Amino acid sequence: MVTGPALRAHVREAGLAYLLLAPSLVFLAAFTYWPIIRSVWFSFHDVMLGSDKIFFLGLENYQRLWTDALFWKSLANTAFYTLVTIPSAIACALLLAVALDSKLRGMTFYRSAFFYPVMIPSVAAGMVWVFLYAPGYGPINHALALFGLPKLEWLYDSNTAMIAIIIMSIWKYSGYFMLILLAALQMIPSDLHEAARLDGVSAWNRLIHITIPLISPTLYFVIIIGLLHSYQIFDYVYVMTQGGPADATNVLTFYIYQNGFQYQDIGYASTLANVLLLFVGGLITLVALVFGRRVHYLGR
Amino acid sequence: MAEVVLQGVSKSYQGRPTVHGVDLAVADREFMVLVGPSGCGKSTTLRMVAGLEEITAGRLLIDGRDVTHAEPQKRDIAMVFQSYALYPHMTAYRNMAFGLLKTSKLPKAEIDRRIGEAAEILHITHLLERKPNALSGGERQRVAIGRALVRQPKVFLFDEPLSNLDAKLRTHMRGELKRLHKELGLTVIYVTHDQIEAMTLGTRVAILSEGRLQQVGAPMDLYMRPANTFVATFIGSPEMSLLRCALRPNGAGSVVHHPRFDTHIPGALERAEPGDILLGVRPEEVTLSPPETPAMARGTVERTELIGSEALAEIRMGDDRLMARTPVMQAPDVGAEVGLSFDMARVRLFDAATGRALARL
Amino acid sequence: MATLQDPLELSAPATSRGTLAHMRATLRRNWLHVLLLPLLALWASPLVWIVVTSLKTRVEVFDPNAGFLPAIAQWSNYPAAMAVAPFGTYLVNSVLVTGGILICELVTITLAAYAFARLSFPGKNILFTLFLLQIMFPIYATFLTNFVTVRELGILNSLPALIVPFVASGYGTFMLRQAFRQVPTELADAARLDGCGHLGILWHVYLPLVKPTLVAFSIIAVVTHWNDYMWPLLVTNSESVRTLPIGLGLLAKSDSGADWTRLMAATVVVVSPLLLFFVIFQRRFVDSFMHAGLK
Amino acid sequence: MSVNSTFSHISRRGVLVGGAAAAVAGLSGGRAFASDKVKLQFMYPVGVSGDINRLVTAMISQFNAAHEKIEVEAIYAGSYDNTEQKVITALGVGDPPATWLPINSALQTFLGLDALADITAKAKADDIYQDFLPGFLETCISDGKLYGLPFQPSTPVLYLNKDALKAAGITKAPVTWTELLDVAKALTIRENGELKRWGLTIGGGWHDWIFECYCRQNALVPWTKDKVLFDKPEAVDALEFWVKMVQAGVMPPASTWEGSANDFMAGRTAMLYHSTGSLTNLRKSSPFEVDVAFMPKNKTFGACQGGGPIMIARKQTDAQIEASWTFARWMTSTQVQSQWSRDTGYLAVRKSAWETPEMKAYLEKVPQARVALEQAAYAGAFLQVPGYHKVREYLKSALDRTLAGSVKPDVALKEAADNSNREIQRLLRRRS
Repeated sequence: MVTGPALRAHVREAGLAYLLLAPSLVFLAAFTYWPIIRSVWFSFHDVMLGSDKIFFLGLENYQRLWTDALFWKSLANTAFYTLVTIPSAIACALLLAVALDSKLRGMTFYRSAFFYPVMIPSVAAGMVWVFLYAPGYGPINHALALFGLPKLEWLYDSNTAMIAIIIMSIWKYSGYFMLILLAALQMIPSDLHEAARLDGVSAWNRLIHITIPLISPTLYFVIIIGLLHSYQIFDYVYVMTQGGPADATNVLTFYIYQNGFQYQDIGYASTLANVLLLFVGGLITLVALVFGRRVHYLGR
Repeated sequence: MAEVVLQGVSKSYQGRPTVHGVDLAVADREFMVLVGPSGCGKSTTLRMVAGLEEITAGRLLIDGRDVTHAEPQKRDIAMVFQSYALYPHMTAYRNMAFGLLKTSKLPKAEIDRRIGEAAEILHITHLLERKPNALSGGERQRVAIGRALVRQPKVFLFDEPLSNLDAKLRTHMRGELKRLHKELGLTVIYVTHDQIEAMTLGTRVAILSEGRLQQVGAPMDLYMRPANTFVATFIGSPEMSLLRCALRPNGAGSVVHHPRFDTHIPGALERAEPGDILLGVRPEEVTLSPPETPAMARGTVERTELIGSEALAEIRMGDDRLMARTPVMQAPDVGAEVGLSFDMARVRLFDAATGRALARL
Repeated sequence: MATLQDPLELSAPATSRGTLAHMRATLRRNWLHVLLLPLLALWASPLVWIVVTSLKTRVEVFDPNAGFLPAIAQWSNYPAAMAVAPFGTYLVNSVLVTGGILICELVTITLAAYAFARLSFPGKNILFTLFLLQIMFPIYATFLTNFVTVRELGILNSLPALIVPFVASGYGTFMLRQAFRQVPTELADAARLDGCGHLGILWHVYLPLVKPTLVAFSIIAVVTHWNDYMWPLLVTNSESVRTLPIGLGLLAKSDSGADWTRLMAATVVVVSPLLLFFVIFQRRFVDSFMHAGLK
Repeated sequence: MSVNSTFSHISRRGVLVGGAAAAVAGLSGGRAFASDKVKLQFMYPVGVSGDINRLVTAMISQFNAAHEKIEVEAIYAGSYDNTEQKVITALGVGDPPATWLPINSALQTFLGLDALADITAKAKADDIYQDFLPGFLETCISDGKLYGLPFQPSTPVLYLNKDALKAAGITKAPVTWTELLDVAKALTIRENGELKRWGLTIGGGWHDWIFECYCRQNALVPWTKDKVLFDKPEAVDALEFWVKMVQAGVMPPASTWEGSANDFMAGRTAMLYHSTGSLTNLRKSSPFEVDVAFMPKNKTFGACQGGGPIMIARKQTDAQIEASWTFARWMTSTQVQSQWSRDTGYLAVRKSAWETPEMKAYLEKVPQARVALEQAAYAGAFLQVPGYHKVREYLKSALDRTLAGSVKPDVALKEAADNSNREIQRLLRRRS
């Protein structure tokens, strides 16, 4: 079937591919796979940060997960954060992108203004939002009062603390998603929109039936990178709430950090990291299965 | 001298064959058109010639040199793509110069000269500093052709280059291409799905279907003497009507029997034994007459259609339908009964089972 | 906050001469502004607050009776913030580390993404999943092992230690592969006929065409590594190899409540190279997004 | 061996002579060439102000200039947590710094890692046991052995918005829990049912630390070195008092450490439990006069310490330990402590430091600073149990959930105690 020169060409192509992958793989092996392998190994042991004594535990660390209420809570918090933040941030970004995909005056200014939060260090951003959320004198509550809405305790209340962090995440990351979506919007041939407009299709229906299907590959892409960016929540939790109040904002990444670095319990932290890996991996697979097959590739 | 020879060139993807042993010789300065419906393997064949696809089996010779497995840039060819494939980030000039810079060590002055010359021929001198997105479709087309021209390759390959243009521009560009071919003496292999384009452009046309070469020949040859029913119906618009008939030998000739008529064909046929055949009649080979005059057969006019100075009439004859071409003034009324006569010297006979043409000896 | 609303005047059509119809037309033309400006105020307010606070006295920050703006702009907060650490050295290091990471990443992800997007080879899917693992595994779970590795490499407490763990990027590879796949294959074919090998195609065709993605990735990579705190803190000891966020941490990680005025001044200092860069090049960034020209 | 007591006076010559003597004494076997400097690393956190970085750097250069055989490298390591993590990570690869400055609660953690040099003998040969304030020194003692020199202790104190007190007609800070509740009620302001100002806020994030103070005010030290006693009635009673304050609507059920300091400065709360380390910041940033008081007592006054000692690594050469000791000793000397305390707001660890003329002048000017010192007489170490980080999390979670009203105090504390003790047992088992 594949013989002679054709086979040689295949081999050459594969060889080139491995050559191109080699630089990445070397560094991934050293700084990602090796830690992951060690993490799997650690998860079967009692390993303590700072100590060279290691004891075999078998599956005990994994059994601990079952009875560790805080683990389940942090898993639920992580899921809640991810499932709320990503759709909201993307919806927000999409609306912004659609609004900014025009030749209106001052568009570049708007773009910068919506994009800049991406560049603020998480630490500083977290601190600022602690102030913005302050129940008494914080501007957010002032604004709520202005519209006659009830004031909230935000970060001080276990019911609203996570919401507060989610709102801040949307502020911080919509701009980034917006820029990517904007690039995709610019590639939609304008005649499609014009045709639909002539047919009397409303703006909303144009968005739903034309824009979104056409940029679906990019949307899909943004969902994936949104999933990956949801790791950033660690920074906010670390700065703003340290997981509190009453563990309402304790998410898996933070819990891993706590176990590994504060409690020195490397074995358990590794176990948690492995679980998180499976969790995110599963989520990405899910997204890939649900959306990946349905996306329309422009002109193909 | 530039001659391209395909010897049993085949292609399979993951074991599934898509092109079956194409044998084709393209002579120097010939304008060879590969035509066929979409998915027939014509583009794949062209891409194999270009070196963009591996040739799974067979040989490819350009100027007698075996280039079956040569890298594309070593084949001394240039190609114009359907979407033009102009580099969006380069000016028209850069687009044209890029290949020269990569493959040749030509001095800058020579490159300039070649591009200037090509631009003049193509009337794009004023566009050279523009980027593709500032060019219209026709202009992009010219730049794409210019990019091929400046390479001065042995063979030009065109992959449906006109299909993205509007009808008027397409006709114009067709003329341009013809002019270029003649003036510059190019050797061209040209892929299209449009038979009119094929007929007007090609010095010879190769028709492909389902990965097999059906027939190669000069356009009129194909038109007049299609090798099989596929070619017969593919070439010509409106297409040739095929009437199912029975063939009976009769003396020096044969009798073609149709439920509505019998007719005699003079001279010997490739096949003498009786059996089912298809009678191929082109619209212009049918003469319509008023019902009262004598005719070969009779039918009912189903539909008429004006096309400029002529009219087409669709006529029902029992279960068969056939198209006839008539002067506008003589176009029959719909529903009318008409008499039909065929130009029996020109009609073709096909084996009903294999679709192959029965040669008249 | 109210002062933020001022830009609304831009779109306010209200002149007494204007007829109702005229006003309506203006409104129709500018309704997007009407929609966007409040949103803009919302988005920009944290930045405004950062800048304003950086110019206040400590007392003014929380005094409910003090105005929104400082009575007298306290520019001295800036030198005072800069005095807590050698910010000059930190700045140079931040530029070196971030630049180093970015360059390395761009090289590795370009090569890898091309292989994933355009070459066929055995094990492609498995390898691609392996690349994604990097992003899915929490970074804090790698610190301990990587600390040991970096130490064994003998580069603890040096700039390379801040760079090496981030040389490969699954994230960037994923992003770029996606972009490469959107480049029409005919362009690559054309380049092959023009005499390009794989690397030539990559360099002359693919890279120029995915510039928007490269820019988007670069932004996020630069911001991420520019603001990295924990890893640099862990593997560096000397002032001479430390980066800006560690200086920021000096002001932020107070057990006694943040040192607001100086923290915000330092934040402005740390962020402004990025913001400045963005503002200056934003037209080009956005242009590169708009004229991607993949049609 | 003896260390010259002229160390405590920073006369340049004295220090030079002393330093040389120490270095020579420390270097056995005639390797005392001038170029043979003992190199030490000192990892420290920055707790109260970014300026600490500059201050420490200046102190270190001063020390290095005065000790030609020793070269200390000061390494800023982030917060207390970051510092501890950095040190422990380095310990894990067998390469710890010579000295570091953790929070005192980490004592058992480091002992568990067998990381600390026992400096009892050196201290006994010196004036440490005489001149250090015993409450502070106690935080570095385990099983009668000394493992560090207190350097920058702090305790929680009660901060008061003097203007608010005056406006409410209150002249004197509350002294007992009952008074505290009354004053808090008087200071709370609500308009149309909407809260304008809390009477009292307990700084979140470290409220477990303040809770231990409450336990101590109920005459309970809620831990021993191998177990916690959160479920004792005294502790439950303390938490019930907190719940009472929350239910009375005078105290928010939750806050954060940063946020509560902001709240105080912004007038959102009239009283605040926060660290003495925050004094300078609160005093300088508040648009009103700030007063400082003892934490009110119940059965007794009680407090416990935050802040940290300088610890010395065990796994190093005798010369290095000796040099480390010289360094720690210098950092806790009278003059240095007097200066450090005035610069940062931390409490000076030596009695003699409080008697220096500079300090006396300072106390004249900032009388609030004395309160913490006086309260320190009632202070003990904070939660020195193995795995204290996790224990703190259990306790904080219990406190949060109780104040949020989702669980009863005794149930929450019992659960926290059980979880904590299980964790401690796990670590102890591991150790043996």
